[in-house]
Amino acid sequence: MSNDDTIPITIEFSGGLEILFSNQKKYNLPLPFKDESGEPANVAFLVRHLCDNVMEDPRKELFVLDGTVRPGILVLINEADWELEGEDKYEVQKGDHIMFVSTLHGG
Amino acid sequence: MSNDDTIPITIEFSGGLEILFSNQKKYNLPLPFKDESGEPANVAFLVRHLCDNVMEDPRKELFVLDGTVRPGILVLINEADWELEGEDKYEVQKGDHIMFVSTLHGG
Amino acid sequence: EEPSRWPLEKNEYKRYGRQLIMPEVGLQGQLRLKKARILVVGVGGLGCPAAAYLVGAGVGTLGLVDDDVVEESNLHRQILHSTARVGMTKVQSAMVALNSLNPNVKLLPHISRLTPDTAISTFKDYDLVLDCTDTPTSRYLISDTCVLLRKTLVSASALRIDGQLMVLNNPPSPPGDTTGGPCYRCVFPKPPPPESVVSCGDGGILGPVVGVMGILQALEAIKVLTQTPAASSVDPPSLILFSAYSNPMFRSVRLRNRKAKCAACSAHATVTPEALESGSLDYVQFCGSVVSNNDAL
Amino acid sequence: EEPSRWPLEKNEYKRYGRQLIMPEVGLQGQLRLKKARILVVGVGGLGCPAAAYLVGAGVGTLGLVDDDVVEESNLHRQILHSTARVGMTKVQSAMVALNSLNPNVKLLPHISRLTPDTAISTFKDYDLVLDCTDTPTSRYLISDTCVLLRKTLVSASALRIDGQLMVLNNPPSPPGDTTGGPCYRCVFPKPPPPESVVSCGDGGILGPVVGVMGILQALEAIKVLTQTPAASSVDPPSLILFSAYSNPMFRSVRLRNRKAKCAACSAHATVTPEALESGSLDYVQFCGSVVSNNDAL
Ligand SMILES: [Zn+2]
Ligand SMILES: [Zn+2]
Repeated sequence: MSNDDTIPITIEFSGGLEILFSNQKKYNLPLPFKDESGEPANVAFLVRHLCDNVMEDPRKELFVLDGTVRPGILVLINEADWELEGEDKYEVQKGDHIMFVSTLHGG
Repeated sequence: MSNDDTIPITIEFSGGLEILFSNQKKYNLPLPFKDESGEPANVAFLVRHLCDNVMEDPRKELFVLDGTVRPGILVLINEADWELEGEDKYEVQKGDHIMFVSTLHGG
Repeated sequence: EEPSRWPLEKNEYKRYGRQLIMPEVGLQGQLRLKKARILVVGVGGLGCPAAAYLVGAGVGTLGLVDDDVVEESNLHRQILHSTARVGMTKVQSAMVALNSLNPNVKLLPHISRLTPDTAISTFKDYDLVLDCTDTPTSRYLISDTCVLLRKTLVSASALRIDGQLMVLNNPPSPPGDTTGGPCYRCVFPKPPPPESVVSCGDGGILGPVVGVMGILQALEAIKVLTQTPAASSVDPPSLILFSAYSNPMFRSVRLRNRKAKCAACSAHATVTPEALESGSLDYVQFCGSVVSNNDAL
Repeated sequence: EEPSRWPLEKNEYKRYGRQLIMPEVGLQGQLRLKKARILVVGVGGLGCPAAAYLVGAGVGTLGLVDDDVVEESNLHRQILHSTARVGMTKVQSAMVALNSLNPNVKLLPHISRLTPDTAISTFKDYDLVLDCTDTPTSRYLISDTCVLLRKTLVSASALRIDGQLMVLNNPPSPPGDTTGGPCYRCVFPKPPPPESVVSCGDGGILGPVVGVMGILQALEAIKVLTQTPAASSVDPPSLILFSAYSNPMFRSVRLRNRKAKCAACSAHATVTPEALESGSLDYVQFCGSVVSNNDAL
């Protein structure tokens, strides 16, 4: 795939989620700019892409459940709750910083 | 002065310096894009501009000394020490975030 | 009794002088602190520093809820306890330390585990609540109770090298009023799968990580309590993320507002005082059977 | 004496279990902490929480430097002290509290004001120093001494609602070696004019603000002490700014490296052990006569 077909974005994991992603907290990722059906890449596609191509841990259910990010994971798009940005329908833009944060319960 | 002649920047004061600037921590400032002699506006000019046009407190010596920011004030250009950016010769760019931080000594 | 000419006692001017002279607190702020009744739920790694700084600042009344006893493995981070008090209840141990720091604060012990049928009666006489507990079950129960009783909630959590902090239900408008701040269920409508929940006993915790989060809870509580009622412009809801080995260590992110379909704080709320007290809300079942290891951070 | 099969005592595995199981600490990190000798200069608003969490974490030896006595106006933020210990020296008062938290830590009292002729002999047997003091004079003296003795320095300060934190001289390379981290003089070559220096006595201080900064000092110290010598990639120098009523509350900014003309850490350094001990470096004159109000935060 040529570079022209991808969007450069930064992905970050926090709250222990990095354990599922080879203990690497930050990824500079080239995301294909169209999803499987030729639509512009959105966060739903990003989540599938991470699950299929980046995540090596077999426990996929600790990241994705029922086709979306599992309960207890907050998705932050450029330092804002994804609910403010359209949730998984948000279309990924060049340079976006998208963060997946696992809720902590210890105290 | 028309808007075309100014650069929009954000100025922030911290560590108590805001007391010298009407207790306002953050200013969205249109800075003239040329200094008094027609050179591109740099941080040295910005400091003079703040001193002459924004600062109402008469104690100028608590902000400026010997033509530059007084000892004990750190200048941060887009979250980096101004020493990394050329100090007062740094030419101000559109959208820059420039912060003046007074060192604290309490403990 | 005749009202005193001086609103504070002479020794209080001395003790709180360094905050009294600040415009953010001032005499009015100090009087608001003195009148305030704060409840700290969980006297572990978060609750210890949170309680210490609230008691230091001179809140009028501080309630402490916990049914655990002090263990040696707590002491690297639960700084109100001591080696000699291992085996004592955490509430009693904390009261010894807090009372010696500031005898002017009235301390109220609640040596029991918070349950749906005791939550309302435990919370109702307090003005503001700090969630310093360590399981999803308690976090949903505490948030629901705060929504029902219209109390602002300062919620924090920590694990390993990470911490999180939110001020919830701020302002604490009645359920259905969209001007209120989001509640815990707005942010996390569904609990995490039990197998994804790691306790500090299993995952570990660095003392200063949970310490920072606890002190920040005290700070947020003091900010809420001392604000002038006129200055009603509440900060937009946000979440502070802390990660001790990241750069930057702290991030602040914007949170959603109240959720239109929230089970607790929306016009369609199914969480009611009756549902809570009748036991029809089964938090343990809702969250799956995460078994607490009895070791609040 | 035969080396033990177990590098830690049985009760230490229990006490430090929650940090031992973390990869960031582990057994090797705990042993490094146990071997470490840390000096806390100033047992006030920063030094109290910093010392509490270092002692909790199990550093081997902790030295405390301060010549002040506990006053009632300290207690809203200096949480190791107590009402009953008002009038006792801060060092002795802190030792009571720290010893009851963790009797395994060796505490060394230095009940005196740090001066140029005592600084080197006071610092030389420690591995790392925390600057928890409250005047420009002491900050320059502490930094210079750390550069001369090649100790990393964790420096914090606080006033009103603001705080600042830097890890200086990290790594602590010899003066002239540009791979070393910047020192206090690199960042602030000239002291501020005395009239611009505000003490916490005059300006006020919110307890949790200085508390957060002190705990972060303990955290940074633990990070430096537990790192594996192999992982020599030290974080680039940075300054953490905290402001309790700003959004975001925390900012992290990149700092300069060692300054080519620094009076302390460059190849042209004029700060030498001889200059320090002979009294030719007059810190009070250098900083102007700021009179300490004897009330470290
Ligand atoms: Zn809600
Ligand atoms: Zn230097």
